[in-house]
Amino acid sequence: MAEVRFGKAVNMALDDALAADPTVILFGEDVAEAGGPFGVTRGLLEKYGDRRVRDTPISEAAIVGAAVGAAMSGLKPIVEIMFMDFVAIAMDAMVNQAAKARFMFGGQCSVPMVLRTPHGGGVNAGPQHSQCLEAWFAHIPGLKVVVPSNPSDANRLLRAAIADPDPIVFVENKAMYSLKGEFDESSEPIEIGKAYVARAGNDVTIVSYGAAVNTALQAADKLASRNISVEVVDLRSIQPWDEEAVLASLSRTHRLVVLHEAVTAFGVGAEIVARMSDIGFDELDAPIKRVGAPFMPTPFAKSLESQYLPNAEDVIAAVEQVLA
Amino acid sequence: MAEVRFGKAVNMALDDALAADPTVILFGEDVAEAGGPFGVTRGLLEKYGDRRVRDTPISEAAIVGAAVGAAMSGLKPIVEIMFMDFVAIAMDAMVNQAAKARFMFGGQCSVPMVLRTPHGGGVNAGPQHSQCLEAWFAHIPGLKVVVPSNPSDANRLLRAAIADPDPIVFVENKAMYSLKGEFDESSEPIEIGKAYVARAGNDVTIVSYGAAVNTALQAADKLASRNISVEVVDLRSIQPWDEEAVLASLSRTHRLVVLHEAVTAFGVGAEIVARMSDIGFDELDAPIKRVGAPFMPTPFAKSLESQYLPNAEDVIAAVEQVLA
Amino acid sequence: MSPAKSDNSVPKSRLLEFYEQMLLVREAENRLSKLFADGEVPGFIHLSVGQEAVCVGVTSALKREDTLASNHRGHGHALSKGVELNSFFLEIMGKEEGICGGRGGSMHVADMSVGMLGANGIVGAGIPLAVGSALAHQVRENGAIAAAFFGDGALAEGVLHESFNLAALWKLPILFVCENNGWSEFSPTDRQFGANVRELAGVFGIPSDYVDGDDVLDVHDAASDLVTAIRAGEGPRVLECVTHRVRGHFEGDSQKYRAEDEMNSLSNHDPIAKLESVISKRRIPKKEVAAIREKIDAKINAAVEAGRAGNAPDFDRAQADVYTAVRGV
Amino acid sequence: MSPAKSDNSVPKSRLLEFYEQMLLVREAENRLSKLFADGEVPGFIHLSVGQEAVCVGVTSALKREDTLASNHRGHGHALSKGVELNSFFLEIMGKEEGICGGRGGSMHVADMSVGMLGANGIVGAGIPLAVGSALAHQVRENGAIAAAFFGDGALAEGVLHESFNLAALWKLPILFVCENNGWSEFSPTDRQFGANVRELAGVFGIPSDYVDGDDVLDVHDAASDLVTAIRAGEGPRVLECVTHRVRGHFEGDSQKYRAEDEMNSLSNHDPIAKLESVISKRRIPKKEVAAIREKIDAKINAAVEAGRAGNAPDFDRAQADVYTAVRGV
Ligand SMILES: Cc1ncc(C[n+]2csc(CCOP(=O)(O)OP(=O)(O)O)c2C)c(N)n1
Ligand SMILES: Cc1ncc(C[n+]2csc(CCOP(=O)(O)OP(=O)(O)O)c2C)c(N)n1
Ligand SMILES: [Mg+2]
Ligand SMILES: [Mg+2]
Repeated sequence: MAEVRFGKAVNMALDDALAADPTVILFGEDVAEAGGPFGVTRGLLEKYGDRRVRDTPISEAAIVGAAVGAAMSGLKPIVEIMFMDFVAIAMDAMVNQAAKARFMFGGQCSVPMVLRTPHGGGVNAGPQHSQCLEAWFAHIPGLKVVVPSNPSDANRLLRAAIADPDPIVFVENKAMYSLKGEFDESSEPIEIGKAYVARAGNDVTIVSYGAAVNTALQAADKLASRNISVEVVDLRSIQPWDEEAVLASLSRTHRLVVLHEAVTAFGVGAEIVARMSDIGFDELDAPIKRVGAPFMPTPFAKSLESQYLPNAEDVIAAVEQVLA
Repeated sequence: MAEVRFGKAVNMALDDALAADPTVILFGEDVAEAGGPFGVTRGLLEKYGDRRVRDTPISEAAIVGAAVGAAMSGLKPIVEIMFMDFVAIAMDAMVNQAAKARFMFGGQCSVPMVLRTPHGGGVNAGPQHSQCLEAWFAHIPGLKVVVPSNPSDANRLLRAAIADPDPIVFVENKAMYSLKGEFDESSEPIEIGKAYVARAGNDVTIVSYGAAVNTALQAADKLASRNISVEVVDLRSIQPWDEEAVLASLSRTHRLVVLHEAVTAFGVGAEIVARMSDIGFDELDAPIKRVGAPFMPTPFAKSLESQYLPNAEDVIAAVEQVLA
Repeated sequence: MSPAKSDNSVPKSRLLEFYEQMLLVREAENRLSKLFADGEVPGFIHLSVGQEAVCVGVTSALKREDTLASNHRGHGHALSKGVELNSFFLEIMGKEEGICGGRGGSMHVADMSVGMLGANGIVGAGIPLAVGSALAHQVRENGAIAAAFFGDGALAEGVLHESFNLAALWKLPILFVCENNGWSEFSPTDRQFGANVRELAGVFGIPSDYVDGDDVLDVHDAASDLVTAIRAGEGPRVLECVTHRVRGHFEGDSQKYRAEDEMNSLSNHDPIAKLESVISKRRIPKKEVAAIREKIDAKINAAVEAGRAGNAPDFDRAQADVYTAVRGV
Repeated sequence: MSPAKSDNSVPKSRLLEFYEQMLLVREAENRLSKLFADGEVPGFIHLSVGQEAVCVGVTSALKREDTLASNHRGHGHALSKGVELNSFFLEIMGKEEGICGGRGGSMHVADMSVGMLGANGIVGAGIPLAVGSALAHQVRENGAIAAAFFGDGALAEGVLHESFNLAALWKLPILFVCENNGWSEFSPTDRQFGANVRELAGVFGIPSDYVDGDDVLDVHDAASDLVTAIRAGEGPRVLECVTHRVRGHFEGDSQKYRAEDEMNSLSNHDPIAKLESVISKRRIPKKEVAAIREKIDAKINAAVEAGRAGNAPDFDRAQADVYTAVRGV
């Protein structure tokens, strides 16, 4: 098993999909000649040609709209939005068109497209280049939202996303692109909607997704040295999300912390808590705690951003609270 | 005290603001000559002239962006987006510009603007003209989100919203425009962020906002005949929202139902439940139940839409569950 | 404007075909108007009465496998692209047997089997969908083209401009059809858009044509010429059709904002009357025309009956279509 | 292009003023480049080295009360509009004393006191902000105008087109300045945008001008003429400035995608060298020029020192600025 960087793992999934299926095409700003702003699409133009791998103008609304139309007409487009903050310009195509087409046309068509986009802070990119907006999409019936936490999952989930008949928002944490992880090239795609127990434990469950899973694992490590046994559940996909798996873990540990990098208020964690405090009511020995970003835009300055981003210490504090 | 229609109450608040403050301006699609698609802005062009009351082209991104720029340059713009579904085209201006300007410019400026927009179903307008997307805005630090439930509140909250220095999304339920309610013209603006106990009760609390408050009141009426005493809390504003008031009610009734017209999953109710099941953990005698729209786009057909929209029976069923 | 071919060169069968198609759209909408007034059609409906020459003239230049993305005023686009009449009425009346299961209604009529990618409730949103569809045709090299229908009001939406640019850069096989009826809801479009679609297209290097949108023969000829160029791989084309919205923006709109003169002059522009006069000049027997009228009437009566007989849609079946039924990964 | 006024007609003091301002931008950015490489500036920074004649030429035609909305490459816009140098460095270095409290950094430098409405991280987003600001000037009748600075890449964003239309319809007092440096990140813009900004403006009836953006005197003259018309109430104007991006898209970009020829030719376009040759032709004593250089050097050294001496921003104070401090309703 080789070590592969997160960005490369994404690249390999794209490469495989383009190789396997002539209806897969890829486009976005600077994804072709330049190989992508983070190098993720490097080499694909050379391999698959400029019919299938295209640079686009800076026209987010039109390119995502075009992806929807192409998906309704026999292709499987993968479109990149360079920073998740910029989806603000392309919401109509995803929400009013892609998400609803199958339903509102009576099941006549599917919209097999993937919108790839990086979210998250940690690179001092400031308030307009760091947002985690996945909660917007999770609220929209018809969309699926996938957020991998490591290179292997990125590859295997992206392959599943491309194969999926429905429109998918595939969120990559930009601070992870250069992080390495184990990857077995022969591994299968991962079923979308199934969570994964990233670390087994007995005393408390931490549910998370994306890069924050690694923060949860760090916290679990530190807590282990204090004899606190933490189970970490990686949701992998937040729409649909695997409530059975979370409930199963909660039913063992009876204590739950939900962690994500996005702003806590009205974030993805709220839904998980709302659901677990309902179906898991009798299992809960303590209130569920949420750990996420505070209610402010992502600040630029290093000192501010590092206070802003949820870290292992914040998670440990939450675990202490639910164990108190 | 006179009876006034919801739409007229909004009109009167706009009229007052235009009369009182020369920096208030109003623009949007068909708001001037035609008096607005729902007649809400009727007469304002005639009274305040075409400098201050303007029809715009169908350019949602630019007109909301222009409202932000105008608000940064000494005006108090009120901009209308004809259906809330169309904000999908104007998210950048609200989220990346208006919401962040004060913070990211170090507190140098405020962005005193109001975006008025109608949400909600009940008129068979179908999947792209019925959505309740307020959860998107509530998740964004820097925005405030106000949703009145009756004509008097619409007037008094809108006056507060226009006077407020920060960007506000003011959501009107389109099915309510022609509904009448009591209105005292001498009433004061309502402080944004404070909830209101619309009906006092002892057995269970229903928290809601917007038109759904009336559904809650209907349910409460019916339950009263069964000797179940329901307290209805009208949030009035969902960002900020009055968690003290909700907690206070919960501490009396120990049972909570959260109701809104929006899709339940990842909706506003999730945050309320998440927060209450944390800070109200010891007060809860039963899991909190949420009532909202199911996870599907708003369907067109009458029969489908009426099953889709949460109604008093759904609320009663939830109340029965929390009392069981 | 391309020089109009002499009406005499058009075969009689073609004239009657156009006539029948326009009449179908007209009478279907007249009936919808009535059903709406009677409460048998819920929601909002936007009629294209007076604009029938555009949809018929353009779609008659397209093939079945060509795709079309429409807007809120899409009944004519749907019917002339080949959506079956009964399932069309069933849809707009909100029935399970409707082409979209009653979930979309008038603003969302679609039929993938005839390349109708949907009416659209979001002004301008169909345009990039058509661009994407054209991209699919180009990549798949299937010889098909896409068409985007939009109104003059949509010209102010930025996505139109983005779409023109993208289509031109990628030389996509797409026909942009602007139905310029002078109105955008309750406002004359010249108070909303200061440019002209053909000049705008010109800036992107997209050739265009301009026709009297009341004349189905002119529309058809112009569309055919543009389609030929598009199919030959020459890239996108724009067709501006000047036309007239007879009814209100939506049913129920009393149109008080339109001058009496304008309202009175509308009948001079009636595309069906225009074609009738061509037909009568060609001495086509009145009874052939009458037969067509009867046929259409009968079809529409039948469709209305079918619509009435349809069932209320099933909620669970609707919800099951939010996502595609799961397949293994 | 307006006929360039003879350089001799420009007073010496003006020449030296332009020189000083351009040098300020250049040297500030050169220093930022170094600070970035040394890890003293975090995040992304986009330098406008080579483009200084545009910001200086245009802002020198504006008044302090005029407003300006900028883009991601906004250092020059900020400094030449009058943002104080120390607080500029403090901001980009992420300090509490920065003009924006260290919360925005390079991509969000703003200073309301000089009408600088902010650099902007969203391509195209500053354009409607400037339109709104112009609307405010028009409604308030304060005699001020707004300016929007954007790159050639931004031409593909729909909101630009919407903004042109709105500004033209409402005859707003706004100057649209397109800094055409031929590149949009790592792609030549001619592969991204098939039109031309002046033709596009023309479609909306917006008069425009075109200048060599390396020549500060030309830029200033053209901008002044347009500003005069705008202030006279004639509505919007567009100024296209052809210029050259010397550095990478952002610092750290090795520009491997640019041809060697192009890279080699960049020095021929240097706006500062151009103005120096005018200055030397006018026989302005070398030591006056040297004095300016020294002055700028000293200012920048001082600003860097100030930046280093600044404090890490206070988290609670930052969070307190998400909303305006509460007032009674
Ligand atoms: C994005 C968006 N904005 C506004 C509307 C409301 N609206 C529906 S139709 C229309 C006018 C469209 O005019 P035009 O494109 O000329 O089409 P016509 O109605 O004349 O056929 C407007 C403003 C909408 N549906 N979508
Ligand atoms: C909406 C949006 N899309 C994409 C980007 C990424 N991006 C930043 S600058 C840029 C290129 C801009 O080119 P241009 O406008 O010519 O300005 P220049 O960098 O040449 O000064 C792109 C694509 C962005 N910041 N915002
Ligand atoms: Mg029109
Ligand atoms: Mg450029």
